[in-house]
Amino acid sequence: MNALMSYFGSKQTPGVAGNQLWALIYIFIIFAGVAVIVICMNWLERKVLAHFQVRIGPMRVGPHGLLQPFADALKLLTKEDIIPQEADKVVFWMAPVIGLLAAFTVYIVIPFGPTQAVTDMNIGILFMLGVSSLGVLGIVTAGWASNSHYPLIGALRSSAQMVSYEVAMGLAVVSAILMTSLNRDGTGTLSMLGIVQAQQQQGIWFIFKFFPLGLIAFLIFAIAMVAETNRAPFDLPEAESELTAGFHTEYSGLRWSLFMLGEYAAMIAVSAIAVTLWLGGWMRPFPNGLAGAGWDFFFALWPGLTFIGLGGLAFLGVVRMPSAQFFKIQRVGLAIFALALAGLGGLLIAITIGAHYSQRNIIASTSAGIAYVYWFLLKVAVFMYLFIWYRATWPRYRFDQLMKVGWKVLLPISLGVLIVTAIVGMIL
Amino acid sequence: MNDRTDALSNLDLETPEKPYLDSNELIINMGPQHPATHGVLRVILKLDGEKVLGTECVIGYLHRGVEKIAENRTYTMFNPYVDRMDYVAAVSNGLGYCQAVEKLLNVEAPPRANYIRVILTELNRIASHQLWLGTHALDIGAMTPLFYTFRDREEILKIFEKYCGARLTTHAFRIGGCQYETYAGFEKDVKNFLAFFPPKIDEYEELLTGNRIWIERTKNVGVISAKDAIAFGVTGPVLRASGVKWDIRKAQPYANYADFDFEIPIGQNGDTYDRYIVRMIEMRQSLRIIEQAINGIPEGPIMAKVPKVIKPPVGEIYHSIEAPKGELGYFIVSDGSTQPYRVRVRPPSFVNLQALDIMVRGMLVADVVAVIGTLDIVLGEVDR
Amino acid sequence: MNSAMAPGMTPVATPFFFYLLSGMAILSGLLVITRRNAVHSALALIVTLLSVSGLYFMLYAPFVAGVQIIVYAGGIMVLFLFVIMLVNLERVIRERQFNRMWPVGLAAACALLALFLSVFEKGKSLFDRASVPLSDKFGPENTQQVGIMLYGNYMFAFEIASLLLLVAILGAVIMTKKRI
Amino acid sequence: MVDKYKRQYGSGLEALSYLGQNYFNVDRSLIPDFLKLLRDDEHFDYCVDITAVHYPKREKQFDVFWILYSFPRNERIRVKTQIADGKSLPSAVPIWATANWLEREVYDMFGITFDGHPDLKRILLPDGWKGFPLRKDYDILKQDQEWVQINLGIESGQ
Repeated sequence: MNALMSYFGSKQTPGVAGNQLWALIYIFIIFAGVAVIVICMNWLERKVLAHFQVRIGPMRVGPHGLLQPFADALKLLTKEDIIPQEADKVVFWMAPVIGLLAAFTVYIVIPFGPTQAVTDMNIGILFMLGVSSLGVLGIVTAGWASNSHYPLIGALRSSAQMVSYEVAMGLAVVSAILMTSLNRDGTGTLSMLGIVQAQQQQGIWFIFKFFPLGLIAFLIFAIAMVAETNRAPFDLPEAESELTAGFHTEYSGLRWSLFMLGEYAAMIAVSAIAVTLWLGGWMRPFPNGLAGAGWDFFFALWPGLTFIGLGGLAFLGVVRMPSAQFFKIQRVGLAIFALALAGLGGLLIAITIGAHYSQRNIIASTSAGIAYVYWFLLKVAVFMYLFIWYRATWPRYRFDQLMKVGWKVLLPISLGVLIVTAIVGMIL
Repeated sequence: MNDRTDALSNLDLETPEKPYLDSNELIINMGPQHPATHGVLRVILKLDGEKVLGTECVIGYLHRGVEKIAENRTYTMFNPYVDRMDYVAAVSNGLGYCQAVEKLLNVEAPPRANYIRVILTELNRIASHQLWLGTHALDIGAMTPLFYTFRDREEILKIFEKYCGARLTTHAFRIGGCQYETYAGFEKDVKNFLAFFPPKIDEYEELLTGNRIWIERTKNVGVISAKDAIAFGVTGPVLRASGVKWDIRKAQPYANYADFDFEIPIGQNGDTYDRYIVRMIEMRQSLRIIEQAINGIPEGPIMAKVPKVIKPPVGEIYHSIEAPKGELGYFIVSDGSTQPYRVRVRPPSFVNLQALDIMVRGMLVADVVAVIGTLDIVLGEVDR
Repeated sequence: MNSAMAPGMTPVATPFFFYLLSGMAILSGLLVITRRNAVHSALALIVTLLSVSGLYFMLYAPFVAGVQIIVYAGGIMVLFLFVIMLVNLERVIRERQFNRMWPVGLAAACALLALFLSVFEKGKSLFDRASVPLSDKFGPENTQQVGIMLYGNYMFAFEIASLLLLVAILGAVIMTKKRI
Repeated sequence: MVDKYKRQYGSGLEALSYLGQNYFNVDRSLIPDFLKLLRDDEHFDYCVDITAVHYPKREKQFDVFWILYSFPRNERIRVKTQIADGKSLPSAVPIWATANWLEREVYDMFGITFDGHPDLKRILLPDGWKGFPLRKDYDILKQDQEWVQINLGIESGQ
């Protein structure tokens, strides 16, 4: 109980503070949360993509197809598990697990807030890059273990692609890390928390630092991260029209869904890196420009208002649904969903208002934590939307063009940005 | 089935000088079930890493013996079968067959019938190009154009459905003219489509024409020179993209194409991008033809005087039209009976597909997909 | 800014994790040399490298641990796998696993072990065996210390090494690419 | 043009016309040379189609057709020759690359072999198939039952 309560008001992440109970709670929350977000992403991607393409997307399972991802998950879990006869069984079994482990392990250093992370590491960003680079092992072994040509080509493509883009990605990250050292005592940090705090101290998101240097580095990272996660237009390892399904051609059911889970978890993870490094992490917009208790309160209201807004949207869906008897169950379901969303929003607002007027530690830190996590996730959500947008708009690169972009365009630019950032940093 | 090993043993393609690392050539089987082969085409690729050293097409999975069926049916009974060859351009197939038999009988379709034929055939050309565009873009990785083109293709299919009751295998024409008079509102529907469609082409072009990735994926991909194109008998937009200004509608006009004013787009490089541009312009030119035809459509009969039982005199005839995919020819031999002695179909897809090998040698796997898409093959027609 | 050695941090079950990680490293190291399938060996090697990286973490050397993961496990091993997948494995599997030279190899391994042991015995007096964390001797931040060491004391050696690597890269490019 | 060739080849060549379409009926012995001449001297550079017709009652059972087109002249022409069953024809692949598949199809459907063809094998039917379906003595319901049973694992394809 002591450990439980001592966290509130603590100035450190549970891992650093040695609060193992809360560290475990966070690990659990993150695991469950990422799984839920991935499921929601699934629905959202299908829906958004459908509307890009003059379709309406899933509509049958639940109101507006809201239960579709759950139906999908159920289907995947109950599907026959096929292992090809000629496959290397052990490696075939291990491959999705490797990918998933790599994708989930990085979450322990992602700072959703100043104390809302499992732990903080001295080498946080290095650790993230390192562990996420292990994800390629899952793909490579999956392609090899399937013992089939399409997966093998997919695996070869993906290993070459991910190793290549890691270089440009790493250099872009280094230029952001360089910016953290532009403080009074001149020491930078690799810690994820430290990077956000550096932006806080310098009073600027790194994307705007030394304009346009920060922006260029950010854009390089934003391109490389799409390539790293094998998403369109860099989805060559699983290019449907060329390699049927690339490295996971031979996978089905649960194992296949593990790959999908890993892919989406990796997407969220790289977006989180981008948000942390360039977009001020958990900070709300204009923490310095619009400072003061009033503004704080205004921005603290946002999470609750967002959920109430979502509830309102869902309620609009109820109103617009045809009045036939057939839709009755759907209407009731959607109305309950709308109420739940609005209720959640109301709860959040209540906590915010409570924190504004009450001095109790637990409420204040909960409210602050909600705001941090909200802003962080909102920024990540923008990237998620971009991922879908790219997919709807662009054709796929060819392999040699992909390599050309990686080595001949992104790498020199990122090196140049790094050098110029260093010089500018030294002069100022 | 041992025809896989047979096919591989015949694949004697020269190997480039030995690389430093002794890595094997990869032989992969694209199809017959594969998302990008537009049906049941099987391409055996011999690869060095991602580079294509050679290809071998295995076709015939959809072979139904159309030419044999023709010998056992009367001229009239065979007419609906031709719709099943190039099933995305059924109207063109029907036109070619009907005109070939009319030539053999030495009858002319009346002018009104010719106008209806031209309108429907050109609409079908647009529909066929739309389907090509959607699937081709999907092969290259752009998902969205597929849905746009299918949405707009629907408008054409609606007109077909209203005219003859079928959407895909239309069987719109009969030997000697057309079976059906235009329905009430046909003119309005076609005119609506003429107004509706040009902005949609702009929409497709907005997504693709200037798109950097699209240009990189299609420029200098699957190049075929005019000389090679002629040697390989390639026809249609593929030939025109190589710079040969040849279109049967202009060169040897059939129906009443000679009455209309339209242009033949040609390309310069003979690459995938040029073929894309040529087809896009062709859609606009088809609209021009339809506009002239719908405004000039005369009154009158729609059926020439054709005997109830069609018994052409002994002889042989070759007639070809410009189908959306190229030269579609019918070679009919008559022995004076009610059944054709021999019907030979000269399918454009079949002949164009043959050029796949020289177009993709030395390119990458992804280009094979792009080139198959750009050849615009329909397996129903390749295999017949 | 917090570091991994912040005062509040208390290591949990250190001996357990030490034996777990070193056991894993040794076991998978054995697998590396006994597996017939080269891909299995490579995967076992990755486990070894990751276990060693875990040991580095326990030694409060997070930077080395991170670099171990990113360079060896994430980079080099992927390239290893890349190459292994391309060569013909069937022939390798049919070949004998150990050739006639294995007694010599064993002898060499034993000699190396003896060398290590003797260095360890002789050098005991050089190292302080008190249980202070290694990093406390150099300062609070291991990563910063590595940076200062590399770019301060060993600047020249570092630059020589990087030049050597550059030459190696150029050589590799020229050897493999016939036409640049 | 016609006169010139008539003089050159004499009775081996007949120039005919039906319904406005011109064709040559040439002797089997003239075949590769005459086609080559047509391409080189008369610019019939596009081989539209190669096909055959089967007349089981005749002594020379097959009519083989080459349908040619000339871009500069904008003219179509047919070359026709007769050969007996079991006899072969020289391949036109060296003259027009497109002849490759077209000749394979003729071989596949009629069993006419072409000498010098780089890869003469079945194209539409499976490799092991017996019989040539477009011959008149091949019934429309006939199938290679043995092939169907072995490769498809069913009693009959009908």
